Amino acid sequence: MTLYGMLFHIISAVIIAATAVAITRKNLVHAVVYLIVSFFGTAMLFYLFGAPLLAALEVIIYAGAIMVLFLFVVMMIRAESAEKKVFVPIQWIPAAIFCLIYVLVAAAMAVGTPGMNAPLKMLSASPAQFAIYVFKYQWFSIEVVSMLLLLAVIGALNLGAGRRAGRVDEERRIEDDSALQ
Amino acid sequence: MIAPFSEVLVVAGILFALGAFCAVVRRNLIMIVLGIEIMLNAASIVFVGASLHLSNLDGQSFVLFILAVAATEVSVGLAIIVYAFRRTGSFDPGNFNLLG
Amino acid sequence: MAGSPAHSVDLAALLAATALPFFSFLAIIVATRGRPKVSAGLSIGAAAVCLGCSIGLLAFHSGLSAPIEFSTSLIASSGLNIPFGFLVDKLNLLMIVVVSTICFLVQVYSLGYMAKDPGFSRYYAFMSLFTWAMMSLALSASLLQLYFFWELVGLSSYLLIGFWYEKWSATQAGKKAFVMTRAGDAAFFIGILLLFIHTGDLNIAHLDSRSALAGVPPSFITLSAILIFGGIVGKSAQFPLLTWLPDAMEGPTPVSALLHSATMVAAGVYLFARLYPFFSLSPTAMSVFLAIGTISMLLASTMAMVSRDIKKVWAYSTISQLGFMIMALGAGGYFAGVFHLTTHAGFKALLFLCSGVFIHRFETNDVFELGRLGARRMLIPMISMVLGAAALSGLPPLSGYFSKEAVMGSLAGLPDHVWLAAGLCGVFLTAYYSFRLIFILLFPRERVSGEPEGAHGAAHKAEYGAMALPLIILSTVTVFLGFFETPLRHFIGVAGEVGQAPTWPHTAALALAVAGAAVAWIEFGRKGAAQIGFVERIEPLHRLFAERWYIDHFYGLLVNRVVDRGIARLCELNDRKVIDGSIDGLCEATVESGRVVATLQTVMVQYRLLAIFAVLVLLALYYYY
Amino acid sequence: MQMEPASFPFLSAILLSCVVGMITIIVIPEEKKLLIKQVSVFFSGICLLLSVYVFFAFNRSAGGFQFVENVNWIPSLGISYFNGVDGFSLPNILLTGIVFFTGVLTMWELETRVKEYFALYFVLVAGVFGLFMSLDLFFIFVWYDVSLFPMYLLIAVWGTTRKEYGAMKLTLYLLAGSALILPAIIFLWAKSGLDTFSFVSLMHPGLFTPSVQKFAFLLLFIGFGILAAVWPFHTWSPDGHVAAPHGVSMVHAGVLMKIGAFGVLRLAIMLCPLGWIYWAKLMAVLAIIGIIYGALAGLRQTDLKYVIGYSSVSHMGVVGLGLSTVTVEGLNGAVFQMFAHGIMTALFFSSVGYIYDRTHTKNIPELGGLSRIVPVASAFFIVAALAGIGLPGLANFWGELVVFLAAFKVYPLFGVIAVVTLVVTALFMLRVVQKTFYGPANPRYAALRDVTPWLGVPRIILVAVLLILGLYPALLFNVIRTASVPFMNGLPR
Repeated sequence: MTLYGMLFHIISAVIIAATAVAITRKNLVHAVVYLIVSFFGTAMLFYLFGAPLLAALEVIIYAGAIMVLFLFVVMMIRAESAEKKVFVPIQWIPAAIFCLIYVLVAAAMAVGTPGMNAPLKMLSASPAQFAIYVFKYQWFSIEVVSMLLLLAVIGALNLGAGRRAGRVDEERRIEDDSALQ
Repeated sequence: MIAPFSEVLVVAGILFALGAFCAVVRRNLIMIVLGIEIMLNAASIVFVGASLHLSNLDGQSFVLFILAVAATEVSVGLAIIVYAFRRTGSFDPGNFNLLG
Repeated sequence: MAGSPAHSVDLAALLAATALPFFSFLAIIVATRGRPKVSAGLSIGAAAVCLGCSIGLLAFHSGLSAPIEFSTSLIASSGLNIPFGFLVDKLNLLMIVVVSTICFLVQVYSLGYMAKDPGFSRYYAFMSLFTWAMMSLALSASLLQLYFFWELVGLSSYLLIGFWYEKWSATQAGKKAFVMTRAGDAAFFIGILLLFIHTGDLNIAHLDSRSALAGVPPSFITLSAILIFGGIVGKSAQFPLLTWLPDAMEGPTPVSALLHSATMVAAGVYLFARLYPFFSLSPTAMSVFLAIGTISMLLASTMAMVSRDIKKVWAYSTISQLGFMIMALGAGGYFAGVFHLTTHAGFKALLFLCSGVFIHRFETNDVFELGRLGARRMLIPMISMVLGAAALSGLPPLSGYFSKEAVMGSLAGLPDHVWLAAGLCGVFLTAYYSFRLIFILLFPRERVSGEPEGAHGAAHKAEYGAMALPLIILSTVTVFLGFFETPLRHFIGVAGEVGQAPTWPHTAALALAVAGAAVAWIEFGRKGAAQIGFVERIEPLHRLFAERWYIDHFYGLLVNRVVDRGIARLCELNDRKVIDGSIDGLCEATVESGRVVATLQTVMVQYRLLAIFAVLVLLALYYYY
Repeated sequence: MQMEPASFPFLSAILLSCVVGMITIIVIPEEKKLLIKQVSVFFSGICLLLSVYVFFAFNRSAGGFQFVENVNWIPSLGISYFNGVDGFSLPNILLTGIVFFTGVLTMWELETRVKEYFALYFVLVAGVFGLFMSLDLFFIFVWYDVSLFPMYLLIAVWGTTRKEYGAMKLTLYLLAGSALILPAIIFLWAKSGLDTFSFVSLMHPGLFTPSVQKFAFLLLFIGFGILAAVWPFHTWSPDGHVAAPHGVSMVHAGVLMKIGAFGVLRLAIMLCPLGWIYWAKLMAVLAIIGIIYGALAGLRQTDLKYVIGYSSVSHMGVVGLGLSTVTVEGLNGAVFQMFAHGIMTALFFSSVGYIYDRTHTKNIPELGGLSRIVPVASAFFIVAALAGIGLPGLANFWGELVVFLAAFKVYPLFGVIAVVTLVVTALFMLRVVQKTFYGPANPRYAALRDVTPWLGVPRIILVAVLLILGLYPALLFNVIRTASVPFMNGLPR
């Protein structure tokens, strides 16, 4: 096993462990923080796989922006102890069974497929190369994604605009409806 | 020489399963979104690994899009959660079973 | 048998006699409902034409040797070829004269009786309908045609019984009459159809000449004869379908006189006589008829003995006299039956019309009440009534005496003397109940009250006149008809049938009739009599007779409990619960299953996620293997 | 089979006058109710006149299909616009014409949504006419559905008692029927191998094997039998009758149920004669159960329209019995009975309609004594009841007579049962008449006015038809015979 190989296994273990801890936390702030660890690990994995730009973006966007957004939301609306019970048996037991099957099947398929077991070579795509590739071959998708982001901004703004005078009645009506449920 | 691609797939598979488990099991809207993020992340790992495996930059460009979509999804999703919380005071997805 | 060549004069007369009343019916219904006088004029005019034609035909064909037949084929269907037309022979010449005479007289009488009724026009319309149907029935050439008019006669009976439709009991009686005769008619209809299927010919002349019956097994003839007799049982109110006739007295009295004593109920007997050669092919059937006639005769006589309702007494007596006729025919006395039919039509119509005068005058049906109110002061009806009752009892020299002697003669010809004994018993009972009624009317126990006769206004007098005239005519007929026995016998042309029978039954019948009258005198007539009959002293017997042997109870039970609340309810429940229930259940199940599937879409989001994930996993698993 | 092309398309003219009438009604503004009614009467009058003309112009000695019009429509599938009448369909076309006209007149006093009512009514009748005259299986199916859908709206919008339930039940039942008919038609089309939907081409004996005929017959019999209220599938009919407005009840009971019987005759029996012979016993059993059952269930009803509805079940059982005998008389009697029953029920519902419009109730205990107040209106109902009893002198007698005669030949026991049921029928009809019209007058209705001559016109027409056919049945039998005799002679035995 090479150094890089060892590095891969260590990082993978860290990611999985951090994720596993994160999804079992009752406290949402803890969960988010553990997840940041997991995402840092992922960024390292990306670097290892020769994608330095993506590693940087992972740290900036995922571990930075998105997770911070989560933290903001969690802290802003004090949703730390929303759940009475973290795991409800009727939900987690079947979910666990299916997840286990999934992992086993995925592992079996991955290992069983020929050509998968050759170790990966070290290669790297510099940010410049990557950028040239993207804007040469994927420019249209980039435009589409930019539109998506724009729409997301509008949607989020619209949702976050909060209560206005004209909406009160409608909201009250919906509340009443949900109270009936 | 790093690890074989199959191991990358297994790691990503475990991560994906954890994300799915989180999304299905935790009775908290924020955790559901978090679970989705974990799943997206697992998918990104596979893409980058495959890009290396096949020496093709398409995989990496997909990760770029995944990042964008994840960002979008989180921003809108969290906005909805906040909105829903204001309306009902709850994060329990069991309270949001009224279709339409 | 080929009929005599048709004469156009005959045909015209026959058409006039049958079609005119129908047109008068239509005209009254459509046009002249608002003008009672015109309606009555139309109807009576039609009846008069009928009478004229009938008498003309009778006179013209008094020496008729073979039946005359006019028929056209009314093709009902390709395989069904039924002649419709007229068959004229001696029997129905006599019958149409009887029918049209009584029709005419009763319609004249009704001018008085119905004068103040709001439904005057309607009454005459129905009367015309009846005249049409009855005349056509009597002249029918085929059995199916006869059935056709048979039912129409039943319809007019229904309409006329329920004439005062605001009276619930009248409508009830009309319905009962229709349904009960219908029950008999169902058998009749089945009999006709059976006969048609096996012989392919419903021509009455062919049936009577037995030419159509070659090769038909005797058991089959017996079966169809008995089935056809079912119609007679219904129409002539014989046992076991006899209870509708007394109820039918709810109708106006002239209707009772015309339909329910003289003509319509006699149609059953007429049919018997009409198909007499056919019926007599089957001795078994004949003995069944004899038995039914006897049973009806005795049952009805006992019922008449206890009734206080003047019309019901005569109704029971009608049943019993019809029983006599059927007995006579069943015993082989063709002429006796027909002759008794003729005389009975006269004197029974007379009795009803007399009762009608009383009822019109005093507005009650109760015999004792009528006597108390002074019925005996009305001379013409009272005398006529006594004459009629005497004729009914079979006292000489009235018409009833002769016909009853003829009946006894034919009964005496039977090897078994049980029938004769029953007949004699009936003679005694008849005399008893007739004179019981007469004596009650004549010698009321309480003081006679009410104003004397002649104290009513001019209008009343005109009405009375219209009513009295038919009474006088019928009384005359009753007195003299008996003396025409021999010419009639020759006319009907059944020779060599009587004569050898011993004379003692005649004497016995006369003696018993006198005895019956005497018993009635002792119990009701003589001074100081308690006016309580010997039957009324025995309470259970009295109740049995008054309740008509509980026959009505049986039918009530059958219809209400078994049919209405039993089978019909089951059917309805099956409809509502089983068929509709299962269909509705199917619909509910469809909607319910939709709801079940819909819950998959409406529960918590995580279950849906789990479902998606599970399906994907299972797909992967499937793909892997 | 003889075919005589039409010199002038009279049959299409009938259909066309329905369509033109409908379009004219749609064009007229909503407020002009009287004008709409007049236009309806005018166009339905044209239909009536044309159908009467066709009825009398039909060549009785030639027989076969006459007034034939044949236009290729979709040649690749063998679908053509193919019309023609024979002795079986001609009485039904006349019946439809009469009921249509009288039905329009019966609804003369309608005030709500007049325009929509009459427009839908015309669509309904166009479907019925089309079905009776079409000789193309595809078109028969199309017309069937055309006549079905307006029914739902007409009942659900203008109906009375439990109208949504009745309308839904009727529609579902009839759709279930059409779900059986369509596969059967396609099955026959495929099995024939002729690539044509033309009835005349498919009617050749020996075209279908016995097993094909047995199967297709069963499908068609049940499919159309639902519409003819064959016994276990009859419950839609009383509910539907009760719920529908009177004019629609008239068409519904008078004509629509005849479509069922006619469909059984035209498609099931004429296309699959071997299947007919094979299943005849089943038909007879169902029919006889229907006869008894309808009469008995009718005994228990307290709603005037329910009574009539159940009597219809019973009378349609007579039609079924006639069809099941596999004899010429059976067919003759069945078609005659279809006609007579159509006229009779139309008269029934027309009379009930008048009473209901005035008293606003159909509940028998609440009525009573109407004869005193509205003698003429009562008389119409009583005549219909008498016809229902099978009284001689009215048309129904002949239908029943001929059917029973045929039944006696083939199934003596059933014949006896059917005749005995006449007594029960008499009982329940007279009971209804007594409770509704006789007895002391109900003071609540003392102010009612009797039928005016104008409003009486439809009923008078119906009574007159009943009487004419009652006194001269050959008028109709001569027509029916032209179809039944050749058909039975050509029957493979």
